[in-house]
Amino acid sequence: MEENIYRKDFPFFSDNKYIYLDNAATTQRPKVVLDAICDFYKKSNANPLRGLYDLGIEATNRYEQARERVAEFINASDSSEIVFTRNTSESINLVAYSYGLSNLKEGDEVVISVMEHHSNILPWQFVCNNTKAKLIYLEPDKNGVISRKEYESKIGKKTKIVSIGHVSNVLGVTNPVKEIASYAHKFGAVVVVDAAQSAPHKKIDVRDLDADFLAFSGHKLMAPMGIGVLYGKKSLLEHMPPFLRGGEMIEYVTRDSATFAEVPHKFEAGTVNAEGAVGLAKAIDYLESVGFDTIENIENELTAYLMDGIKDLKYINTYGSINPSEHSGIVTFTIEGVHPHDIASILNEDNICIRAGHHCAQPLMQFLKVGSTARASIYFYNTKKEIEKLIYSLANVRKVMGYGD
Amino acid sequence: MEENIYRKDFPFFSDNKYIYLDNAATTQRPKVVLDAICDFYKKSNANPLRGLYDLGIEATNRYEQARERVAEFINASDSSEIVFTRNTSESINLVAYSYGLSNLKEGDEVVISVMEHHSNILPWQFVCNNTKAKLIYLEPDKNGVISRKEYESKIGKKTKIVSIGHVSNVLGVTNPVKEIASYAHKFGAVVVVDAAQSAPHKKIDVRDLDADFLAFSGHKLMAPMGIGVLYGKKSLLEHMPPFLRGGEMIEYVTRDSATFAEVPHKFEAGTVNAEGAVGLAKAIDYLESVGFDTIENIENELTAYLMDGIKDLKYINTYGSINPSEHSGIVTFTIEGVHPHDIASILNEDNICIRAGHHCAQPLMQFLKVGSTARASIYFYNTKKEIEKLIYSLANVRKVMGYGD
Amino acid sequence: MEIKQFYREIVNEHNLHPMHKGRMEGPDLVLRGVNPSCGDDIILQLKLNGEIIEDAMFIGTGCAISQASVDMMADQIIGKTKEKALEMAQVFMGMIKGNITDEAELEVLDEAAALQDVSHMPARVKCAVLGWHTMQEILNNPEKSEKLS
Amino acid sequence: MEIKQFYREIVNEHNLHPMHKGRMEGPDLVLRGVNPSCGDDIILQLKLNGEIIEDAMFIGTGCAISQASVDMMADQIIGKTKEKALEMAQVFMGMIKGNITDEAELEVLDEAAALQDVSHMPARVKCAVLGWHTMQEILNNPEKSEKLS
Ligand SMILES: Cc1ncc(COP(=O)(O)O)c(C=O)c1O
Ligand SMILES: Cc1ncc(COP(=O)(O)O)c(C=O)c1O
Repeated sequence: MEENIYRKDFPFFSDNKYIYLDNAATTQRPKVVLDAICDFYKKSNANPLRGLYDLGIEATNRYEQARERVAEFINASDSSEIVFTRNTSESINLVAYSYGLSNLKEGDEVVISVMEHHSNILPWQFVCNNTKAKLIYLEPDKNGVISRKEYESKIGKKTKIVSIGHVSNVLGVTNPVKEIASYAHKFGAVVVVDAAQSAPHKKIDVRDLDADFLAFSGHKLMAPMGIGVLYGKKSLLEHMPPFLRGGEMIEYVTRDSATFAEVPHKFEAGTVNAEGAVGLAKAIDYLESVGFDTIENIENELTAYLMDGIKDLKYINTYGSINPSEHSGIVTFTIEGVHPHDIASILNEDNICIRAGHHCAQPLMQFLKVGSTARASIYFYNTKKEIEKLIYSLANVRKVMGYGD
Repeated sequence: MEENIYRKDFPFFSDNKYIYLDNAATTQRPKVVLDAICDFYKKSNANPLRGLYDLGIEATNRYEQARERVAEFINASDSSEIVFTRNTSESINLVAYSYGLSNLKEGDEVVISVMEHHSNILPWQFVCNNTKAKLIYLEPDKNGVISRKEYESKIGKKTKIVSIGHVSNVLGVTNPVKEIASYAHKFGAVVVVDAAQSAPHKKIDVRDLDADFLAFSGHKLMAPMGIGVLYGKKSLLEHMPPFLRGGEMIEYVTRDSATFAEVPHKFEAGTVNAEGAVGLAKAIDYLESVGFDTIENIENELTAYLMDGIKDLKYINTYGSINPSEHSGIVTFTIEGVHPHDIASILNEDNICIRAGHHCAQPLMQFLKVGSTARASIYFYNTKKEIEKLIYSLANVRKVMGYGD
Repeated sequence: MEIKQFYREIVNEHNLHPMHKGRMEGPDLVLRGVNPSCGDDIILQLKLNGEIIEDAMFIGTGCAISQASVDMMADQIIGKTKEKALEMAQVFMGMIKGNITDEAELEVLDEAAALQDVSHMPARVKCAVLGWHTMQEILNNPEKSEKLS
Repeated sequence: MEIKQFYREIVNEHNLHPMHKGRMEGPDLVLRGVNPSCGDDIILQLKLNGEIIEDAMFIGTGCAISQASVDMMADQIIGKTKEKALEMAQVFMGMIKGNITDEAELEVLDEAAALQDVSHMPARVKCAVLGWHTMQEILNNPEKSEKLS
């Protein structure tokens, strides 16, 4: 592989020493996104959706155009199906509070999987506790695959909500969300897709998936922090009560009651994060200019290189598929006799940034019977040289820790 | 007054034609804040509170230092009393959902005022609807003042929560929140202060006010959009259930249950907005370098100039105090025979940005018996020349609308 | 046209001296139309004779653009068939949203075409279309007709 | 000291060959200490003779730094009074947080002072102090003592 041609687009890489391999946690931002932020504040800054003056209209337009850009990105039918939130976690909480609390009752079931991120577990624990619905877990097989038999045995007449991660942030595996959605819809359940780890890596088509709700975070695909997305089918959003209340999400307010604005504004209380939306739209432009094909190619090549490079180190165990192209750039591993935190500290001395811990997926850790794991997560701006250094450092960890090999 | 020495700090003013007088809606951002955003992404960008590597620690430190800066800014005892949110609206919703829903019951009373922003009305309507508590309104006198007699007659043994705006975004009046808090505390009520319009203009001291909760928005004091603050007394925050759930706000998660992190992290679900926090800390630095004395002086001088300049136009009615220094830079007015939206459109042609409408305060509009009003809101970077132009334009509005004068 | 000029030459006349403002005796169709965000609030009243709109009046309050627009509309639809009025509404909406700019096409609007400038004032689009939108609603859904109170 | 060197020269010995790891017969005080974010999880067991800590042992799992630190701690507190052990804990915490750097002051820690480098590894502070923190807890609140299961 040649020198990576995308790195120069990122100020982050221009003068620091880090080998950044924690891309599943958050990504770096290209200059075009930082420029878009500054440009917004310099030229179009006013409170969107409020001012009647030209500057206010301009702010509103840039904000609403960002919404259209997002709709196009995930192939939503209409931009009113895009609600801006802070992040994936808030998006899922919104569905849990607004749809979940008002549609679940004792005897109903919510189905999630053991490999969910806490952000797709805790909101459902909360809703189930409050409504006395039952929380059911799909279990993957030892390769991390949720089989057809598994989901067909757990989804049924009592199922009201299925909420499932598109790509696992630990195993990197892609779940069969389209098939699960189609099966769940037979029973009238609504399907929530946690796309936090898929949106940065592969084309999302909400209509093809037939997702009822879908959530992702801007910061995981090079957009600013503080902006996230909730897609929801219009017919569902329209019948849901608001979640946060205040500001311009209303029609009329009297002392005792209020009527609410149309979707999506009904769900966006208070001053919106126009900077974040504008930055997200620009990040999507940038991402699509690179192209998902290129992204997947680079990631798969680097992932293969990494998995191949550590294959001979018998004391390293990796999780998930043995096929590198089924990892979305995520390689989670443990080293026998070495705690993942010690791995991270040792790699840190070589300026390599990897994640160690439970990755906000404690039930999956319990399922895998490990306390914690280490994780290297690759994005298209990483290079073969960086992976080489990672392999080299990993090959030395046990020696540093006092083992013979 | 000399040329304003602060304008050069703002890229916004460098090459546009606008006279921006909608500062109560959102403010412009100084270059130092934009630089802080870019600097964060260039040098310290990782997911805070997660990575063990140096870059992750650096991101965490910058985020937590921002929290300390905010604590100092409002004189909180401890930085753990500062929860980062998106904006004032979310801060108040957090209190309503987490404290309100779990502490109110039928027969209890929540006291707010008629001049509240929707963001400090709708969450309480919601909580009261859900708990069957009663929502009680304090009424100002015709000058916009909530008298001691008024609040002493409405706050009492049944009062569990008093939520009150520090400065009204329509009248500009400062409410006696310290006195109200002291009275409400006699009955054991908790006091929530909506400081969205005060924090940009005057020193806030949560301990002096003895506020139990206090909320404000970064974007109204020159920080990025997408970051807000909820201050809460530690003893209260600690006993409240979480609001949004997911990510690093936990201690342990099993399939059926979870235990939560300490405050403030318990209330910050998912990836935090470190950019916003860092930008907010820098905005506070900048704001304090200007100084509240200077800010109040400039605002009062310009407000006086404006009120004086329109005094002779008998068809213009202003609202709130007749004393310009009791306006926090906000001048709300109507012109007889001209709808506020037409005023805004006409001023827009002169590149003057003012707000027209209900200002997210419909109950106050009903109280004032107006459908909507126009509002010019001043910040310290405005100039006498700008106000002059505003006065000139206002003096022409009725002529444009076909009236003789 | 500049905005001030637009007020002076087009809006003011209808706003200050509306020809069709007032309460109608025995209207056939009545509908309230509201723009929550601006506070424009009108009640449109129509008298029908078969397919023909025999008279149109409005009451209510709002900004000058909303008031002038509904007054101009009333002026134009009186004597037209319901079908023609709906066709005009289509053209008017298209004009205000900037989708129809062809003068020949706009001719059907007659004087109401003078509001074309609103297409450059995005914040005021809702004001300009309120009357036309209310008319569409009530002609298409006569069962929604209200009582004048 | 560099981190790798720090592991090699200080941590590994105690991590790979702990001297005080194991289940104690008839302990007087037992407390579990946990760092949720890392998964460090130890059970500290103390045997007392009046004011004197006669023996200290631990079981559990965790990262090398947490394991080495608690092993070093046990080594240092055996034979000391409870008061002395608490004083040492104070000094240790101060050292790790970077507040105490004076060598003379650190002398009381003896070999445990070798963990000073952790003060430059902010992510690992919790690991290093887990054992000492657990000891403080149980000496200050003996009523919290648990049963060894
Ligand atoms: C008094 C007051 N409270 C609350 C808010 C809501 O702030 P935000 O829109 O940032 O949530 C505002 C501003 O819009 C305000 O002026
Ligand atoms: C699969 C998955 N879901 C949800 C989240 C939560 O995203 P955020 O922290 O942006 O809310 C993450 C990332 O942390 C994730 O990997």
